[in-house]
Amino acid sequence: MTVRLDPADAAALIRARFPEAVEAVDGFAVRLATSALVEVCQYLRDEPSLAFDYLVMETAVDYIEDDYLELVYVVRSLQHNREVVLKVRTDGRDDPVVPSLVDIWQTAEFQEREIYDLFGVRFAGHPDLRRLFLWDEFRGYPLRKDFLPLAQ
Amino acid sequence: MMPVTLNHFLVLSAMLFCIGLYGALAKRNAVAILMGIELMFNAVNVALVAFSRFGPASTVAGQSVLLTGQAFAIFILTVAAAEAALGLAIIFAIYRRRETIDPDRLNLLKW
Amino acid sequence: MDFVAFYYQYIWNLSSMWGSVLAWLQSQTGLPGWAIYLVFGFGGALGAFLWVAISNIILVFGERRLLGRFQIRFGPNRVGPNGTLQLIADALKSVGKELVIPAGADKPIYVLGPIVAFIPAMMGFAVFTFGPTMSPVTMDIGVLYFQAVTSLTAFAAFMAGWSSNNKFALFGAMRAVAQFVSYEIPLVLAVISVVLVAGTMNTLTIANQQTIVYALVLPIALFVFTIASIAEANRTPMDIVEAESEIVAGYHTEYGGMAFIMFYAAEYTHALAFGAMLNVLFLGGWKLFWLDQVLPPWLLFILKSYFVFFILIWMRATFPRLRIDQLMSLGWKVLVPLALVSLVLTSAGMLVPGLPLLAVAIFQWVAAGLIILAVLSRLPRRTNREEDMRARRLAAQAAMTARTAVSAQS
Amino acid sequence: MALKTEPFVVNIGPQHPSTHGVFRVQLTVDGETIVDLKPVMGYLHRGTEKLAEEKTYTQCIPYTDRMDYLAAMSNELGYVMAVEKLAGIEPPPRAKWLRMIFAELQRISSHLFAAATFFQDLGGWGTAIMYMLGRDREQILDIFEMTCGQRLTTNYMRIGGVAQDVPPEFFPAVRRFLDDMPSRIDEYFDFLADSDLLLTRTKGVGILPKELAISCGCSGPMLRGSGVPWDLRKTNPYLYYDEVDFDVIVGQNGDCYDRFMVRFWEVGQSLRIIEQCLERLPDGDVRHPFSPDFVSGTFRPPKGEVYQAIEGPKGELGYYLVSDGTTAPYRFHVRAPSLINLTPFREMCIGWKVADMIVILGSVDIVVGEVDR
Amino acid sequence: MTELGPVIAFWVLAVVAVVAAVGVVGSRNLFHSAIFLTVVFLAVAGLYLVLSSDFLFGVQIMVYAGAIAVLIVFAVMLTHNIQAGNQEGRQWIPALGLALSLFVVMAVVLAAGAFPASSTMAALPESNTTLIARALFNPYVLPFEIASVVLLVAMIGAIVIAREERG
Repeated sequence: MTVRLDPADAAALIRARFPEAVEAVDGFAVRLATSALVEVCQYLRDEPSLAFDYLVMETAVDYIEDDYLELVYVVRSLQHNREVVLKVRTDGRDDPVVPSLVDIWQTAEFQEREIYDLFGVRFAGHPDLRRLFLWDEFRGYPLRKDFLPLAQ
Repeated sequence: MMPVTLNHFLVLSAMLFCIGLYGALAKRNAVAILMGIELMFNAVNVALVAFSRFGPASTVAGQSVLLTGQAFAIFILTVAAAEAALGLAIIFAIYRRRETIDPDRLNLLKW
Repeated sequence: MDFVAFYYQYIWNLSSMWGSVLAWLQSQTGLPGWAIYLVFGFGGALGAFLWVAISNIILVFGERRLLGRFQIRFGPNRVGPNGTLQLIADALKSVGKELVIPAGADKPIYVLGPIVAFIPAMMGFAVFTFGPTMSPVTMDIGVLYFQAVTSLTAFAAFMAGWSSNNKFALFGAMRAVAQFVSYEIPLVLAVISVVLVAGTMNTLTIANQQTIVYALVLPIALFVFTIASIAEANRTPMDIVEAESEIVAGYHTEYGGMAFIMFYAAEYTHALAFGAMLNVLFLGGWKLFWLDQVLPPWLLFILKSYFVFFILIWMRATFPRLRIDQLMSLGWKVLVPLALVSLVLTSAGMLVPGLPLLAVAIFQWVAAGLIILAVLSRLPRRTNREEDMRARRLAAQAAMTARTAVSAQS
Repeated sequence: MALKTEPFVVNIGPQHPSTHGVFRVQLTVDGETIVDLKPVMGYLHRGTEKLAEEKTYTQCIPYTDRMDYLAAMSNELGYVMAVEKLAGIEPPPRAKWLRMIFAELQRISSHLFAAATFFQDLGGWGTAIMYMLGRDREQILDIFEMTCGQRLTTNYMRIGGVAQDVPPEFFPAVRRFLDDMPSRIDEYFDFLADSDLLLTRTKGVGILPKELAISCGCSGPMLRGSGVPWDLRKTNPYLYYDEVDFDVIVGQNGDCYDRFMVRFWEVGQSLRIIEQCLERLPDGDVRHPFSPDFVSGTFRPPKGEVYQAIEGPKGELGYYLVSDGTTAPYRFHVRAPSLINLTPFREMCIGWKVADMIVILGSVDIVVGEVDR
Repeated sequence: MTELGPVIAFWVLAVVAVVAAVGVVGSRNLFHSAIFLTVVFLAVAGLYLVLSSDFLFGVQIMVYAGAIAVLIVFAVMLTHNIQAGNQEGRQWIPALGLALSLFVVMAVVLAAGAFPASSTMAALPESNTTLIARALFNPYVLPFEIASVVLLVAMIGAIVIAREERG
């Protein structure tokens, strides 16, 4: 049975190593500082007692009211059968940049391209950041809440 | 009707040979040069077969030498096949190394 | 009854009928000899062509129906009685289609492609033996001629492939060149065994000489010839030249309408030609037990050739396709050595004084048995379904238990 | 051909016999050998995630059908489970057992179809196998049809249960299917898995190492084929999977053959599960008493977010839902196994021939409707 | 050779051969050149048939048209992207001069009657194929064996040269 690592416990684990990394914790996820994302993920993957070797899913949510995009990472350890959800908030909604996780989990490659395609989040360090589904000339990011299909 | 004689075949052979010679000498592409050489081989074969068919029948040591020309044509054909295979292999090898098969630019041995 | 017997003798031997017609024609019209010769030649060619055309219709339809049967479905059965008019409907539809020449195509070569495809396959029919004395052309080099002209099909493939300005077509063309040239070697080597035993390259003599069919004398050569001719005729499982799951349709991807029909017909003609050649070389042409005393030989020849074609259809309905490098290594590493073995054994058998045919047969069968034994002993043990499944399950369970232990600790 | 020639780029697709839909692969080949490869997708992108934001929770169910249209039941199951988790609804036991039956039937149908097209990709066009496997799949589709009136896009699962109880003829039909299948599996094993040509074409081809599979987030038969015994039904049981007895199938080498065999044997395991489900199927209601089904316009799950994954036929099918307390999901995201399983596609193909690329793609078993959504 | 059929056949084939040969050297497109070359091979095969040398006819089609021409076309395909054209090199004028003068010399020699202008073909005592076999395996058996060895060596050499280096 996959144990959902309680976000509070996860936050404590991360804080023990990176005191500044955790921004907030709620019942669902641990919110990290954007700057700390890569090293925390690296730590989560490489630390043998954690061994979060499997990135289940990566996606984004557009919180237009509060003027930020939130990236959601569901991370799992196949070895210990544990799961934790990480979140990162972007700085505003105009041209947001988030570090890419491709070097840590290769599965991020397509999913980050998808997020770039549909939300317009740029991933720093992504090897091949192009639109995944839509054609290159497409303007706008359809999954943002302020996207109007006919106004593109 | 004008009969076709040995000379007709020989003139045809000469024409093919000279066209082939021109191709072999003038072309800038190794494959084209090979084609010219094949033309020359064919010309020679035509001449040989014509000789063998129009020549006088005779026997040497009890064996008919009537088809000596054709036997030679077969040898030439064999050699031509070998030459084509080797030549193309060399062309491939050069192309792989040098990305060109222009003999004018294959002057590695010159200095 | 005399009347019936008189006509039956003509039906029995079509060439004598044709000869009588010509003689009658000459006596009636007084045409010069060369004109009669022309009529003779064109008439023979027309006859062969008619046979090919009718055979194509029968074979294509038969293949579609048979494949349907093999695939637990019906096949074409709507147009006409039992679907027999389906092909005519298809042909009419294809004729009505526009011939599109792709932009950037090498036009003259593109147009020539389908024509060149058809000619060599058709030319091979000149040397078939429809009866003890019935052969469109009797040539001393019959077998060599057949191999030579059918080897020209490679040209059609790469003319079409190159000129289409399409990458799939180019793939098909390259594969065609590699495959056709490679498989020519085992094919010819296998034929040489037959030529050695028969002592001639004349197809008529070869067929006539087979008091015992050479299939029984030369099993290895038969095997090699069958496989290689499937590859030469470009039929599944060796149709990598036009493998539809990989390169769409290979060299004729860009052809539609009538041009495509030409390629299609050429493919069937080619396959039929190889089937008929296999019949001539290994199955004795028109010979079939006592039946050749009752039925006209040409009918038996045609039926036997269709039977060989049926085996090709059967193979198609059974095997998936090989990959190009596997196909190449099959040709060079298996078929060529086998053909050489057959050749050496045949020549050795021919050296035995007295009974050379029996000697050849004994040598060949012993060798074939040894080869089969060797292959069987080298084959990896086939997977047993219970074992395979148990292994997979046990591996999973072991790993799963290990994980539970780990997570219990942590 | 071992000749170094000009590498050139070939487009396999978007319209190609073997790309399983409108999927395009940009191949850079040297002769026949693949040097580089770029999957290009989006030709079937319908913006399901955006559409769902405009629909009520119940209206979203048919949209999930149309993603992996070969496994509609599994898609619905994942979605309704996510909504139930969000709203804290517990469906009645009979509904849960029925859901398991249908999910497993759907898995069998999907795997059979995968095997059929896989053999087709190998060039077995003339062979009967597609039609044989199609015959079995047809039985399953008939069962779906008698249950919910639809064969492919079933729209059967509901939030808090299933649409309606199964009809009386359902049980004999499933019984017949369960009785027929084992002997057929044996037959297919001899015909497919033990065929020498299939072994030559697939053994050792397109090897996906364990580490790469994990790093690439592969799931389902892809991951298990590489030797990782990860099956959400075992490791993270939902419904009653922890109460039924079945085995996880894994491969040893991670080649195309192993992926194929994992699917092949999983059919048998699914039959086992269905058997047990039929035995234990209780009587009772098939809907949650407060099922929001017919009042779909007013169903408002509480604010919050949820990630719920099930083991679909293609792999881990996850739904990430964000609710803002209105009738429509604020964010609707699908973790599509087909898309994510394509991540290592490039690494698997490089160095192999064009023909192998087709086989590898067939062994990944994508459905473009799910890749593009 | 005085009968109508063979004479017509000779002239048709000769014209085809020469025109196609000119096409080989004259065509701008290397692929067309290769196709023209095949036509030359086929026409020459036809000429062999006119000379009633059936065996050579078969061998010519099989070896030249079926193998050598195919190899050449294959080479053209594989090396296409670099050398699309079929241009003349720098020395085309001297080459033309040399070829022309050689032809003139040969024509003069022929016109001077170096060979008897015989129009009768020798009668064959038995079939052409049998005769060739006798010629190859009796007086010319040594050259025949040497030719076989040459072929073998060429095959091995070609494989070695064209093989891709590993590692």
